[in-house]
Amino acid sequence: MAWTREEMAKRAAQELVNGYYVNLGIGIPTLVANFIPDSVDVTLQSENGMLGMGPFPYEGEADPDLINAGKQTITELNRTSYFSSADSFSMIRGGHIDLSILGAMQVSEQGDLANWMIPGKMVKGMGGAMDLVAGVKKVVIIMDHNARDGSAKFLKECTLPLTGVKVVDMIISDVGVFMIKDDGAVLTELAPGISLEDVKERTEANFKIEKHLLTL
Amino acid sequence: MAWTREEMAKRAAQELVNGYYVNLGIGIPTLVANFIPDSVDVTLQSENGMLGMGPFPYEGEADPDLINAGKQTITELNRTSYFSSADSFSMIRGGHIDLSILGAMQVSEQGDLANWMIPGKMVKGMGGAMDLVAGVKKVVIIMDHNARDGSAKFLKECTLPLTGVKVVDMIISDVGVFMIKDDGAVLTELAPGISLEDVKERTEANFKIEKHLLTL
Amino acid sequence: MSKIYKSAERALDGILFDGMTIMAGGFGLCGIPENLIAALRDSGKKDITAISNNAGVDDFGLGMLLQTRQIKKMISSYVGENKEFERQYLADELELEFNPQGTLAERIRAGGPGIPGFYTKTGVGTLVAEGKEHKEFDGETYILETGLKADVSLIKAWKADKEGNLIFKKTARNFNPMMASAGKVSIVEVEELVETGELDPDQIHTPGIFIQRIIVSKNLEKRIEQLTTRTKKEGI
Amino acid sequence: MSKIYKSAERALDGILFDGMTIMAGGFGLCGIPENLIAALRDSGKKDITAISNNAGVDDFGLGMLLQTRQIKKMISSYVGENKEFERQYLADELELEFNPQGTLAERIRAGGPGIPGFYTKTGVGTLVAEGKEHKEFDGETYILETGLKADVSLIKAWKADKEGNLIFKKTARNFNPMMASAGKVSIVEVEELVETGELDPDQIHTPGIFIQRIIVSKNLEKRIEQLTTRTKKEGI
Repeated sequence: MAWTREEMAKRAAQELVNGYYVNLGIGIPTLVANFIPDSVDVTLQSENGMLGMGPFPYEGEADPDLINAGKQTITELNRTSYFSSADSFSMIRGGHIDLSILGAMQVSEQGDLANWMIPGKMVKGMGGAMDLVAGVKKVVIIMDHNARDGSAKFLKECTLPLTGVKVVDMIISDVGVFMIKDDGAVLTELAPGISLEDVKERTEANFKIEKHLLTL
Repeated sequence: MAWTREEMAKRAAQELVNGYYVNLGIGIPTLVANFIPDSVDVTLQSENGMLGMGPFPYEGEADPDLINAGKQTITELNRTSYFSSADSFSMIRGGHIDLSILGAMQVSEQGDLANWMIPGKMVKGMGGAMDLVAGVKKVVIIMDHNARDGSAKFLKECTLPLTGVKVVDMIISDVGVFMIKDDGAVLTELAPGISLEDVKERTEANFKIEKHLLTL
Repeated sequence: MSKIYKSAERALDGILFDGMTIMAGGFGLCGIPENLIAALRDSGKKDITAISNNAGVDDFGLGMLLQTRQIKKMISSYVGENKEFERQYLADELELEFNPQGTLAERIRAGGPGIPGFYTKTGVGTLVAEGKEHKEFDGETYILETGLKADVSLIKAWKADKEGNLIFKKTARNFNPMMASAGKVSIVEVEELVETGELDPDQIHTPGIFIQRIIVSKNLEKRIEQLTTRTKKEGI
Repeated sequence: MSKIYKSAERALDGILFDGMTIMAGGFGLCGIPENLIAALRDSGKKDITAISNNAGVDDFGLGMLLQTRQIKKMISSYVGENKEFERQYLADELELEFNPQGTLAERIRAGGPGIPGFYTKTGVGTLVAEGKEHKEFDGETYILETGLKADVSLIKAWKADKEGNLIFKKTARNFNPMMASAGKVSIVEVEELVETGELDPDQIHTPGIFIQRIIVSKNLEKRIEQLTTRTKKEGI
């Protein structure tokens, strides 16, 4: 019973700390906003120029001048401020954002990330992803552990063009959680019903296993 | 009868063109504001973060939060905007200011300017002068033609440390007006009562003489 | 010396040429200069290099200039929403330069103060870094990116006064302020033109010095790209 | 997680150390963090590198830290108003690095987005360019200047809300917004602290993300350096 997307998002929400400024990527990372514990007060940044992102508007109340980086209509909060794209990336590249949660096509055991381009296919562009991984203090990846064809996405080396080198701190996939540290990757959690053997089989990257998982 | 300071400022005011954005340096250049013709609408920029500088406040109405680059209390106008020092120098260095009028210790015949430092004396700093001469479209110098000891200030080469290289477009001194072009300096006006011989004697720089002055 | 023009067409008169570089504000379809883009299309000028975070959709925003084949090259960070774009690109009819969004924003911002180049760590070790100068500062590697300027910048603001002082609204601000500073000629279209003096001088986002021409928008569509809502029942 | 501190002294607690680099906002005596500078003086921390456009006057602003010999080095653009400064400098007791004002503003601005270096034409061919890398862009020569960061930035704003969103007033804005972004810890003193939500989100000069600690100023002197006025008779 691997984790569902919602369960991955819920696990990622545990990384949120009171007072954090957080940027959530498009796709599954967006779901994390639904699982922020009431006791944790975080401020969501949207790289198109907004700090303090609120929920979707009520029907009939959408404002075309108020969207998030996924181009979805949203709302503002009491604490909201608006600013230019340059100021937005001052926050992002300058290390002022505490946490970014992003999707991935591939991650390497050194923390390299590939999530923007498949050679030979139409490329839509990297948007703000390269800036986020270059500047944000902690980068958490949420991804399916394997591609649709079953191939590994957590690899010794990425084969796709990179978004950033040694930028990923943590991977939350449907099989469990990996921390990526200077001396390599460590499997720290298993999704319920997933065995160490399952993970080893489905992973190309080298990784250590945290002690308490060995005694399961 | 060389020009007085007020007369130099008045002559400099003739360089103002309708619609210009203008930065006036500290000292004599500040006087230029008093001679702007009614028919000419210019906007004065103050590099500490203001566009649309108004006159001095009435007695009792000075606001400590509203000063110019000379640290004098001033007022705002209808058109005024305030901004940061970085945005201010975006205007200045980015070529958005049409005209700057500055003082000088020395100017060379190539248009080099020295106006911030005398070796061996306490140096107060260049303030915004180096940025102004590097970025503003047209730089006009107002200065006494000679130093107090009678030595020339318009020279073949500056002997003092430079503020900028080939940056001066025009000099208005008490003896007349010089234009500095790519192929050298040209004397274009004489103050009343000043002869060509006077100017030659008091100037070290090489300069041509505009035709109509030769027939005086 | 009025900066105010009666129409987008007149505001573009005399400053357009084939092969020119333009910047157009907006993020997705939010905060785009709709009238000015339409007038640029109607001008028929071609071989344009267009600097804009996105490329509009097929029939709106810069997509309109793609349909008419007026754009030779796009400098953008993300172009996902445009099928005609994809077709022209895959057919080698369109040049495309992808910049990371923050790099693009900073390159445009650098145009204003005349900064020709700056170093950033964004993109180090990726395709973006290829062919660019690398330099170490304090033991970390950065790449050199260049500043961008435009022959004409097309800006969308909420309000302007007659001096060209601008105020933007919510996330429609995005790339507009930097592009206003980086244009040799910057033209703004606004929803509301007010008398000089009506805007609070502490609250002006773009001072009038950066704006050469002003028009009032007509028939703004303000199309929403992805309408996402919740029902009252759902609560927060 | 409140950012609000009861006094300047408490706001500086735990983040000061000998040999630290500080930035202090202000132009002349306009927009300076009076309370925070006084508290820094009272802390007794020494060998400070102070980045500020000016050095205050003898008994006010950063001049107070010069009197107590707490400053080892100043990075400024103009220091004309301070006799003790002059004395220490001429006696070789104080290091001084002059930057052109626009270069200083841009170096501090670069600190916010983590830009370690940028090119400018300001100062080319002058003493300022000595020892700096020169580079040509489009046939023109520029010099490399580096970004600046501070261990602690001392900021003065007009209003803050409890999130640290800031609004500055008139020309008291000056270097304050860039310094707020360039400080590892940025502390602001404000004339008025309002509830979150009272400030218009379109009109916030510095978003709260850049501000870690907030105090309300006490006994602001707001000294005027050069009082210049006209009499009603004079007209304009």
